[in-house]
Amino acid sequence: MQPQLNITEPTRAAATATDLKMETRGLSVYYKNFRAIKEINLPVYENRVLAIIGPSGCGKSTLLRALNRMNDLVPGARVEGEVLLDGENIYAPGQDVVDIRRRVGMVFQRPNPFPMSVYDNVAFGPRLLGIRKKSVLDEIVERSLRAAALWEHVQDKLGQSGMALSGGQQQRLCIARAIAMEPEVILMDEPTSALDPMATLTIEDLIQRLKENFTIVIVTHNMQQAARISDFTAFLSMDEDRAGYLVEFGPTVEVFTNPKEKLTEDYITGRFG
Amino acid sequence: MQPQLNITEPTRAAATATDLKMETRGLSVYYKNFRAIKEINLPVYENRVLAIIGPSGCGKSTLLRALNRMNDLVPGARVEGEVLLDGENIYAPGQDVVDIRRRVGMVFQRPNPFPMSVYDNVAFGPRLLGIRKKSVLDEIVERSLRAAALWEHVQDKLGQSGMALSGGQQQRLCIARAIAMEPEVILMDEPTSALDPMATLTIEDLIQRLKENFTIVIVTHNMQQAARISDFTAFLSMDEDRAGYLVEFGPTVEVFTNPKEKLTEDYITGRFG
Amino acid sequence: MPRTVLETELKNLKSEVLELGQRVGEAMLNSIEALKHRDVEAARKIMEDDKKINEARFEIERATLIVIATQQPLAHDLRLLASILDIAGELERMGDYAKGIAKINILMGDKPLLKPLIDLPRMAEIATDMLRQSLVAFNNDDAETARQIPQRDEEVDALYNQIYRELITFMIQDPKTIDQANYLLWAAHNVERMADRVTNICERVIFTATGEIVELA
Amino acid sequence: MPRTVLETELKNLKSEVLELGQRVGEAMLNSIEALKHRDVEAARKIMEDDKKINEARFEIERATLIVIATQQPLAHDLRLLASILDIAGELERMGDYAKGIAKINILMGDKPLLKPLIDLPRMAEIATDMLRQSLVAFNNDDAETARQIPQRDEEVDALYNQIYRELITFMIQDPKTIDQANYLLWAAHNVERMADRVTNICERVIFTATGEIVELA
Amino acid sequence: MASSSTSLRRKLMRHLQHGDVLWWALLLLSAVVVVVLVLWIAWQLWVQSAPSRHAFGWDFIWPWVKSVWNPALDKFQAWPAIYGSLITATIALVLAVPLALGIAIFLSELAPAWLRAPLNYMVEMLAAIPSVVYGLWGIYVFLPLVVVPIGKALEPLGSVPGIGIFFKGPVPASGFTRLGAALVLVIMILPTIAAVSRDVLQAVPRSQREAAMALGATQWETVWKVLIPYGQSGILGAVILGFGRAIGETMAVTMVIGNSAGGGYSILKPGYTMASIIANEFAEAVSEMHTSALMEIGLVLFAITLLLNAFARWLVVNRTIKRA
Amino acid sequence: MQSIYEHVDLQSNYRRRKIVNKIMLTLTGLTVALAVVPLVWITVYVLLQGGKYLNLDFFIHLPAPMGMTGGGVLNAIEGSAVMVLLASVIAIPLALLGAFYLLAKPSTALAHALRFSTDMLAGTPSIVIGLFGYAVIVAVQKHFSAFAGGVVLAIIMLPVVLRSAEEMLKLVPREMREGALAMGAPEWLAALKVVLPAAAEGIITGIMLGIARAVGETAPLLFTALGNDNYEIGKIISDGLRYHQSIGKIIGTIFAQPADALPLTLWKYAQQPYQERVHQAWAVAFVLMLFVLGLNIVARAWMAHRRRKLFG
Ligand SMILES: Nc1ncnc2c1ncn2[C@@H]1O[C@H](COP(=O)(O)OP(=O)(O)OP(=O)(O)O)[C@@H](O)[C@H]1O
Ligand SMILES: Nc1ncnc2c1ncn2[C@@H]1O[C@H](COP(=O)(O)OP(=O)(O)OP(=O)(O)O)[C@@H](O)[C@H]1O
Ligand SMILES: [Mg+2]
Ligand SMILES: [Mg+2]
Ligand SMILES: O=P([O-])([O-])[O-]
Repeated sequence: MQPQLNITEPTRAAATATDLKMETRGLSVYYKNFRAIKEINLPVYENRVLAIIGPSGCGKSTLLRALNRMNDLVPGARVEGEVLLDGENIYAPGQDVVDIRRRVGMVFQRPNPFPMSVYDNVAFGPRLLGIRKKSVLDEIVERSLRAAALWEHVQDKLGQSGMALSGGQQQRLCIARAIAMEPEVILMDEPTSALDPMATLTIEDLIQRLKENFTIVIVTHNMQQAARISDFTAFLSMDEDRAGYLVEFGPTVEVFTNPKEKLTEDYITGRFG
Repeated sequence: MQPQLNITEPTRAAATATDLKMETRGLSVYYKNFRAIKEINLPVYENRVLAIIGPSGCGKSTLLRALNRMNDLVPGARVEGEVLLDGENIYAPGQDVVDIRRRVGMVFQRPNPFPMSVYDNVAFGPRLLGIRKKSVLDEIVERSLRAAALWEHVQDKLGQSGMALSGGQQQRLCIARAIAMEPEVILMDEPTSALDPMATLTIEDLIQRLKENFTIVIVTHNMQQAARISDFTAFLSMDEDRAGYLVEFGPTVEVFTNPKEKLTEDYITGRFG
Repeated sequence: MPRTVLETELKNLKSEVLELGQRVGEAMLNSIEALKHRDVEAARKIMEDDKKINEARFEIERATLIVIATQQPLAHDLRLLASILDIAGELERMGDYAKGIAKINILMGDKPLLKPLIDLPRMAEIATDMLRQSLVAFNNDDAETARQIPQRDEEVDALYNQIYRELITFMIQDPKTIDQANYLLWAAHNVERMADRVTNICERVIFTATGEIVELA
Repeated sequence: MPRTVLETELKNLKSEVLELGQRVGEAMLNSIEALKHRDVEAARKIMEDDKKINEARFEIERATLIVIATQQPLAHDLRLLASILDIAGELERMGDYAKGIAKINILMGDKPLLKPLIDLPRMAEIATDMLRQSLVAFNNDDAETARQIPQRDEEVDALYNQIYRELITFMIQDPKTIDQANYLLWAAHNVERMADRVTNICERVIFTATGEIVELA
Repeated sequence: MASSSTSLRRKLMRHLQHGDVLWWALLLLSAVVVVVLVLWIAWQLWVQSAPSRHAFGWDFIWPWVKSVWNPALDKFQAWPAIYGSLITATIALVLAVPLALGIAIFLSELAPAWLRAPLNYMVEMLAAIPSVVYGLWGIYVFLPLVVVPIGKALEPLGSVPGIGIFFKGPVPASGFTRLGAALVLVIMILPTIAAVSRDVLQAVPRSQREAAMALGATQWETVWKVLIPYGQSGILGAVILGFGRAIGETMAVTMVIGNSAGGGYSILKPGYTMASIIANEFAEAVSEMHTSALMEIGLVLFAITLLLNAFARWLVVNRTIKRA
Repeated sequence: MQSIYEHVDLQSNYRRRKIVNKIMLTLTGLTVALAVVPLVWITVYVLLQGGKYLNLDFFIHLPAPMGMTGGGVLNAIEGSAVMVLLASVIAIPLALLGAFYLLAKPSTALAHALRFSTDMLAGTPSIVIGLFGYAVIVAVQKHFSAFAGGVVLAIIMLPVVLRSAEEMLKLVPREMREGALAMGAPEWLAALKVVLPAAAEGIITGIMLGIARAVGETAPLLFTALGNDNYEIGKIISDGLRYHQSIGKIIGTIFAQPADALPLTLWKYAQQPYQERVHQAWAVAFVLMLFVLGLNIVARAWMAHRRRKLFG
């Protein structure tokens, strides 16, 4: 008899996941002639948190940035294979990269608020999209800041510089900024690694709340964090050519308590990496 | 009936600690007019690991640096009270600060090898002390590197720059450099916070081994780390004037499983900080 | 105050424990009820249901371990989680006692009872009520109450001794009853053990709340 | 390969478990030996020693929880620690059975035995050997062996049934023996329960090694 | 909300993205312009100096003892000017570097907080004072009050065999001498070297300082054995920068060096530097050959700049690679 | 473990080290004293001496004929202003765009060439830049001009502004630019709206330093702007208006004439045998120094202001 796996939230969520929001098919990314990741097939389920873990340099960031074509910005970077967003290949000719980046937002390792007021930070994206009406912008800003659990802290100082906030608040501002674009997926590359433990917990809380409305893909070095906040986990490693490949993918609780691959086990138990 | 506390190494060690290596008595440190820590009475037991924890800015580093008079370097810093090293007040007039720093070594947050060869890094201190003989230096270097669990990795590249090592190795080099002075106490200020999880584990291992020969005081932000590696824990917090004071001191397992103070409990469970 | 994830997990786990306790209490009362009415069908059902209790306990255990390993709880949180682990174990054992009584019911075949059961149901009621109380104390992190509960174990012990003497008397008077009397003795023993287990739960509650390890027995 | 601290802790914990198992096995054999020779002094000693077993179990439990909370183990390490928690609990319960037998010895007063004990010691030996084997399997992370061990439970059950029938016969033949026969029945029951508990340990060993949850009973 | 008129906005965004073509073109253009500018300067100097180069070849810069610089004869040999540049710059450097290092150490390590800010400010101000101001001050204050007495004190060295030729007196009463130029240069390059060295020392991570201190090093040992070695390439860079400044400095030197072609090797005599001879003669150059010769001096100065820069770059690259 | 230091005489060693320490630290202090003396001397002397000869005429009149008393340096003030303005207009955009290029493509061959060229420009003696200006403008146009002076000053400003701008832009976290791009902003918008404001205070400081440098330059103007005692913009404009010239034509005239500049005037006056002129040279020195000082103070104040606004 196999009891139901576990009663924690993430597993429950994993057990009921059905809709595929994104998917990579045979995805390889090259920097010039160096293949950073090879033939990755990875599903991203809707309204779930997917954690990507793996040793340094295995291509986690590369994979993540392939999901909203941020790699386009790197000279010499080249993509093979497909990345489907709602079934459509975002690398297909004729795809609008601006629109893709609107739909797949991104939050970075170090909080990077723009050097402008809190309000302008959040309104940056909507303004790009041509929204000029003050009332509409006001609404978007408030809604996004609320969603990022920051509204109470900043409602009285919307005009203040975004860089005057604390580290954790800055990161939430960046999340609010991403949310303001109404993305469908939010990519996060080690979003808490520059934060102190307390701020980290706040962001983790926030991520749990965000998945109600968004699909989240997060790269993290912190195994416990991945185990805490994600529903699914993908473990990447490097082959002899230092190309990253997908070793294991599965519901987080499975991967962390009973991984199928020896390599995964060694990595998550800290025996290699 | 109170069962013996615990079978893990640290507790056993705590239970048998007897010799006082250092002690602060009514120690306050001022920066100009700002009192950073106030009236701290803290024992440091010989051949034990003492962890200092507390919220950011509560004066952990200040306290640590008061133990080898590193605060002397800060303009405007002033010390009240006593710090006893083997019963003698290191702040007494006539005390030789250079000698105190030899006896109380220090390892910093970010690995800071000098930009010279591995050998010269370790030989730096002994040379200051006037040792010039190659054979003696050779012996010190080897012994120190062995003690820092680095000898096997670097014995073939002693001439190579210390900055060419990996982060964790650099930190161990810094530990070797400190050991070469044959200190009695080693102070460490968040020695792993700039390292990746793997390197962190290596350093933690090392600390466990070092306490056989040295007394160790370590500041850390990572509660689990303190719980893992220390025999005693001191928890500092700030009062209304932002002066740091000692909230609780005790054997680590006691402090982490059953703290006496509500404040300690809130802090270590992540409810405040 | 952050740590809402941990808080939520703890709340969930606590309510899972309460639910498990609820179920175990019911299993115990039902098994005695079934015995009272020699209802073998009901007994089978109880034995069947015990699997669910075991599963629930496994679930709690795994979830708890994962919370410990990932949320890095310390102090009160850690003590609470340790207690949850332990209490879930105790509850499962209590479930086993209920199952044991159901099994006795089945083993006794279709023989009618020697006499109507009165003391045994009374005992089970007290034990179950103690369990309920201890879980309330657990839920409220209430060491004071937890200290009181085990005192009621005396009532249970008294009833047990009474039953014991009565059944031995039966056996001596009529060796044909030895079989059944022995079975009933088992059943009473099981109920008595259950009350003992409640004491353990109370100890855990005190440990959680205060960090003290006391022996209440 | 770093993690030597975790490795050391795990090794320590494992050997603490083995030591506890050793002690429990001895307690069981001793309690039967004492019963066999109606040695009340020895029985008292065993009851006294059970406290140490309880303490050792508490120690293991606390140490394990701290390792889990601070070393952040996952996968095999976490399963192993979970199993240690559980096995320590099982061992403590086995210790209770030994203690129970010692208590019976004392309660039986100074009456001589109805008959020399033969099957009961045999049963205890088998159960203790099963325990030993299961702990070896635990130590070697050996799921294969763990799967075999519970099969020997049949021998134990057979012996128990034999003892049961024999004692019931005694009781029926001579109601004066009811008291003692009942006590001996308890003792046999305790040994049988011990063997059952070994099965649980084996299940844990399999879980640790493979991550599978199986029911061997 | 945002989805109502998405297609229109998409068009807008695409339009904005197309601004990038213009943007990249601008960036590329400006980069190219700067590079071409430097090449153009080199090319102009090369072309403009052609007559002189063809006429004199390497003789132009050869260290002839009896060099001729005679516009009337249209014969030009630049050695005296080159010598003047080298000797003034070298003396300036030898004197300025230890002083500058001392200042840098004091500013970054020793100065009490209240003194640090004003001293820093002063160093920065002085680096910014226009060189003509130094020249003016040099002529009317520094030469008579400082250089002349020092020169007089050095005159006796003129009879020491070997080094005597460098100290042949007598010192002119005006003080217009190579020594005067060198000493003014000391003051002028001092803030440059000191400021850069101070920045270099301050850029040494605090952790290096603390590491040394925690090992029981004294303050001086920390500076000497850790900070300066750590910043050595930066400090060497500062020295090179100072040397470049000294070689290329025009106005102040022109105003105090006396502008005369004679003087042999003595530092107590007036002379020329490469820069000062251009400043002094170019506007009045009559013949094409004269202009061309001055252009060739410009070319030499440019070549020296090129070498110094290449050296500095090599130094940086080499050090970074070694350290990594 | 046997101590290595057992047989080392630590005490006498400590004593020796402490003495060395004292001596060397004292020496450092002395160097500062030695250096500060002449530096203070210059400043104070120039300010005192120059202040003495300063008056209103100095700012509003053209120079009096040689040997006469009175007159001012209006021509030089206007010439400096015109040429520095032209230099800024040319150099600042070029420098900023170059810096952005370096930021965007830090390791292309062109980037390396650009960096090296910038260093070359910064290191090339200004007199050589003057030669270049003469060769490509004056010699071609066959007359000296404010235009030629402005261009050479631009070449001198260019590396100062470009290098400080590059440093400042590099300090802006990479994530900031990527953050904007990740939202679908085009490169130019990310650069101008996000990166540039983040680096603004440093860049503006760099620009001010560049201007200060250009204002004080003499050598390159010697044979480009040459000098012009009668340079008077007011007159050029009123003349232009009188003859109904177009604005373009007027501006052309302003730049086509030879012009004077403050340092140029100083250099000329300093060497003239007339006391009056030498006094005016001191006054010019005073003005130049004050300008440099003022610009530095403004630059610092500006930096502090921006920092407060941005970083709270
Ligand atoms: N722009 C680039 N040009 C060339 N190689 C690159 C580039 N970016 C990354 N790489 C290489 O690609 C590989 C994967 O890099 P990536 O940053 O994706 O790793 P990662 O898993 O995110 O590592 P980390 O955990 O250190 O962030 C590495 O070997 C890296 O050196
Ligand atoms: N050199 C200094 N001058 C003035 N105040 C200082 C100085 N160093 C530290 N402080 C102040 O003293 C207090 C304690 O600082 P300290 O660095 O000891 O804290 P900490 O506990 O180590 O913090 P963290 O966890 O951030 O390292 C803080 O309020 C800090 O601002
Ligand atoms: Mg990465
Ligand atoms: Mg600190
Ligand atoms: O489950 P028991 O320990 O009472 O046999």
